[in-house]
Amino acid sequence: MSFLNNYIYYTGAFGLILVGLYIILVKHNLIKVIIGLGILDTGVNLFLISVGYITKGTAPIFSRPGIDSEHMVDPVPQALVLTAIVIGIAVLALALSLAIRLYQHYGTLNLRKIREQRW
Amino acid sequence: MVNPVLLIAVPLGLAFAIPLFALFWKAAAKYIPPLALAFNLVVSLLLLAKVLENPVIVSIGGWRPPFCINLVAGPVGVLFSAIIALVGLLVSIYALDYIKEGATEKYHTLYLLLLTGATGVVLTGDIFNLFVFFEILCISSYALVAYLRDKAGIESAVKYLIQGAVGSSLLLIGIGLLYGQFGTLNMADIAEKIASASPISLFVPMVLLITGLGVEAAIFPLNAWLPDAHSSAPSSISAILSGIAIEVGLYAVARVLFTIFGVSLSTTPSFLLFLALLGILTLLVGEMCAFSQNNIKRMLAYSSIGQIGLILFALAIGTSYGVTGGLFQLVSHTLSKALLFLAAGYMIYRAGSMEISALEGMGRKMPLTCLAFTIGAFSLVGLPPFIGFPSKFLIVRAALATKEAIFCVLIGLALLGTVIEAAYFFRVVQVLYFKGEKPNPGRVEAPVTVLIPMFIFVVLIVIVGVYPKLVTDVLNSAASELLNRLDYIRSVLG
Amino acid sequence: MIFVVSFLVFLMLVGAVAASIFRDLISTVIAAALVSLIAAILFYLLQAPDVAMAEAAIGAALTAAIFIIAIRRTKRYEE
Amino acid sequence: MRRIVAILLLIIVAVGISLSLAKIPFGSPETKAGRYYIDEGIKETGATNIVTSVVVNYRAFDTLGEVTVLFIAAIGLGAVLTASVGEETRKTEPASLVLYTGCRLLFPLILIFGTYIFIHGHLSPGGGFQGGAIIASGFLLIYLGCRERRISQKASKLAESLGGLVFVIIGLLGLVFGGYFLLNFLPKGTANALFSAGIIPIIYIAIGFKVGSELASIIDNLIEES
Repeated sequence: MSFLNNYIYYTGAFGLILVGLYIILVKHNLIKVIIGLGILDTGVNLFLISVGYITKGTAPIFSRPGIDSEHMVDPVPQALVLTAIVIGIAVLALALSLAIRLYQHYGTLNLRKIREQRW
Repeated sequence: MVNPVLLIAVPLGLAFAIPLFALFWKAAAKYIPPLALAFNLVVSLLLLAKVLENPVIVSIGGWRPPFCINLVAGPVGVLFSAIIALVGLLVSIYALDYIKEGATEKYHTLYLLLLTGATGVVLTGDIFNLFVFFEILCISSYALVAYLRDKAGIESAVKYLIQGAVGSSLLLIGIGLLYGQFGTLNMADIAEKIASASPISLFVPMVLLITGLGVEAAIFPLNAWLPDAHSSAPSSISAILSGIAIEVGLYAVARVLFTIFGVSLSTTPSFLLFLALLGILTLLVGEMCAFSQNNIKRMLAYSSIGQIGLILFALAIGTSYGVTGGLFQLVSHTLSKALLFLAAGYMIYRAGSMEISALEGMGRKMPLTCLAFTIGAFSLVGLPPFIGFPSKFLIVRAALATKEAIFCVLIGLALLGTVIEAAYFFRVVQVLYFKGEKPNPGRVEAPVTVLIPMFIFVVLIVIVGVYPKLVTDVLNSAASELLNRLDYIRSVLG
Repeated sequence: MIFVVSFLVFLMLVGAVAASIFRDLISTVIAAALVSLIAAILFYLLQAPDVAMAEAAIGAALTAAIFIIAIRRTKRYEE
Repeated sequence: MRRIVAILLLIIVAVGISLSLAKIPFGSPETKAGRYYIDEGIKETGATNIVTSVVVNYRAFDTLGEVTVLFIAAIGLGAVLTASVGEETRKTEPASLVLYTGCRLLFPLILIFGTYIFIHGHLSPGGGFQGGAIIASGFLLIYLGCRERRISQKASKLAESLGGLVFVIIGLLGLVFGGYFLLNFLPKGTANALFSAGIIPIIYIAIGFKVGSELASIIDNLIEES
């Protein structure tokens, strides 16, 4: 129970990171590898947000006057993750455009087959 | 008052404006990068005189340092930004004529942004900001490697992108672990607090950061992408990737190790020894692979790996001599390798092939370009009177000055690498001048915009080679900035 | 509350594993979008509404869309 | 073989990270910078959403880098995918009437919603990135539903460039007026009002336009049959 309380978010985040890395290392299809990169990114983001969480915290927004600021969660990781999400989609979009070109050149997205038939 | 933030803000603004200019005047795009980089060069040189006495610290947004992003323009940062602006300027002049096909406007925008990212990495004093600029550097180089859109270019860009993206995710995890422990992102602030943390909890973030940055710095097990990416990019981009991108990666590794984690000869000698071994391994692997190449650009790319190994080794000696030698070697590699890629680029363009054997008799067809290539090769091997000689000499002296048997053995191996390097470079020079008997080949020299940058590189290589005193002052204070982390912390946090 | 979170995390990990197993890339993308969507809910539960919005709009919706566009221009099944 | 090596590597990563996680207890982090922003944020920046004040004011330099990354991705994608001469284009079927009308009805509403999100970024959750992404999803709908319609490349380029330029120029104005790049030099106003927080709403609006047009042009480039 206390394990769940303390580590459930970390478990989720590192589960995603490990699954993402596994997909990248093992799979041969380029689109799938790119999906793995996306999952890895999500895991890293979830980890960063969990680092900033405070037990029984509230969002760091003073939406009405007189909110208790003592229990606000750390805003810095949230700002970092906003940045990381946008960087993540930028990398994914570029990777997909490369995948489309690669398919036009080789007629396959299987990285192993591509490696065999180059030059 | 010259503000270091101009080094980043002005090129960034100009890069954003390129599509706007291109709406009115199509050719404007290619003149903006030289303009912006010339501006950067002037600002860096103005700053250089000032920072030799005191580092210039500016905060962004006007808040107190630990709570805002700040730029630290110390000797290291300004030295690097000057080199980036200088090499970038010369290569952008070269690209005026060299880049003809494809979406040239996009090429020039990406090129300028790549160099802005590199400048940001060397100037910033905040670890997450370093990550962001690192991403700018990496993502624009992925796109530029694929610029020619041929089979090889796309394939190597994909490889580069996947390895780079995994590296930056690891880097981000490392930053998250550091933030979780210390609650701050300012490098000086982290460095100050790190003394009180237990070594075990620091080891994992350190490994993650080094691995993440090491992908770009091409340290041995992480450099599978490099030969393909450097050889299939356009030659101007190969020059920048070999001459600037890996060096900036290596700078980031050095900054993280020396400043943040406080690795030094007195506290963690075994870790430095491990890095030195890694450096020598990188050197030998790179030089061996370069020796067996028939493709000239792949040969140059593998030789970059070897040089990076040598620089890493010199940095890992950990004495102020060693770090000075490493930085000197870094400068000399940047100048020589950029020159080599530029010269090789035009020879390939004329010969229509990247095979070394196809370059036979080029020495008579393009004498000036070949002369430039030869000077670059001799400098990289370390022959006097070129810049490679004093830098390699300094590294050898630093290794011998440690008076430790292991470093003497390692420097012997490094010299063995240099011999291999000499062998393959002399082979190419021999092919250029003494092979292929053709009675009247007809001289077709490269255009002037290509010759001017190469000429300036040659002049710099010779002048610094003859008077190394010109740069040693800057290099010495840069080395002491890297090694004296307490001064760094004090100057940032006040 | 903690059981709801645990269930969500479990579902998210199942989605990620499913993404690695499916041979049909469209299904893979949908599984990955599910991961992003649950991550957005978790962000909200972790008191990060800004990030939750960004993840839902960018991570789940737009990413899935560009993946599907790219798959349409290449090949749907993994070989 | 490859699988075994991969799993071994992953086990090493997992063990390493869980070792260092012991130092970062969940729920009670060390927050030096975060604490400062929560305590001083409203006074110093005038934005009630502290995340916004961190993103657009305390760490605005990161945000500048981040919009640059997206800009690079949009340009790089264009450079990689620009059709070379001689590539054929495929014809697409028009969408059904219901879909067509529905998309045209929804599109303005989505635009308004996105704009609302980024104008109120300093008061409530949301901001330039989220609003921009919502606007881009509106364009995605147009591409799917009304296939013959295209946003003009020129207009999207203009929005991209101007958005970025406004950001940099505001930063430089801060340098001119107060000696610091990206200084919040405009009056902060009263907290919780729409016109408050100085440069924050202006920058977020610029980011909103920039992100929206960049994501839309990424989708446009990807969807274009070449």
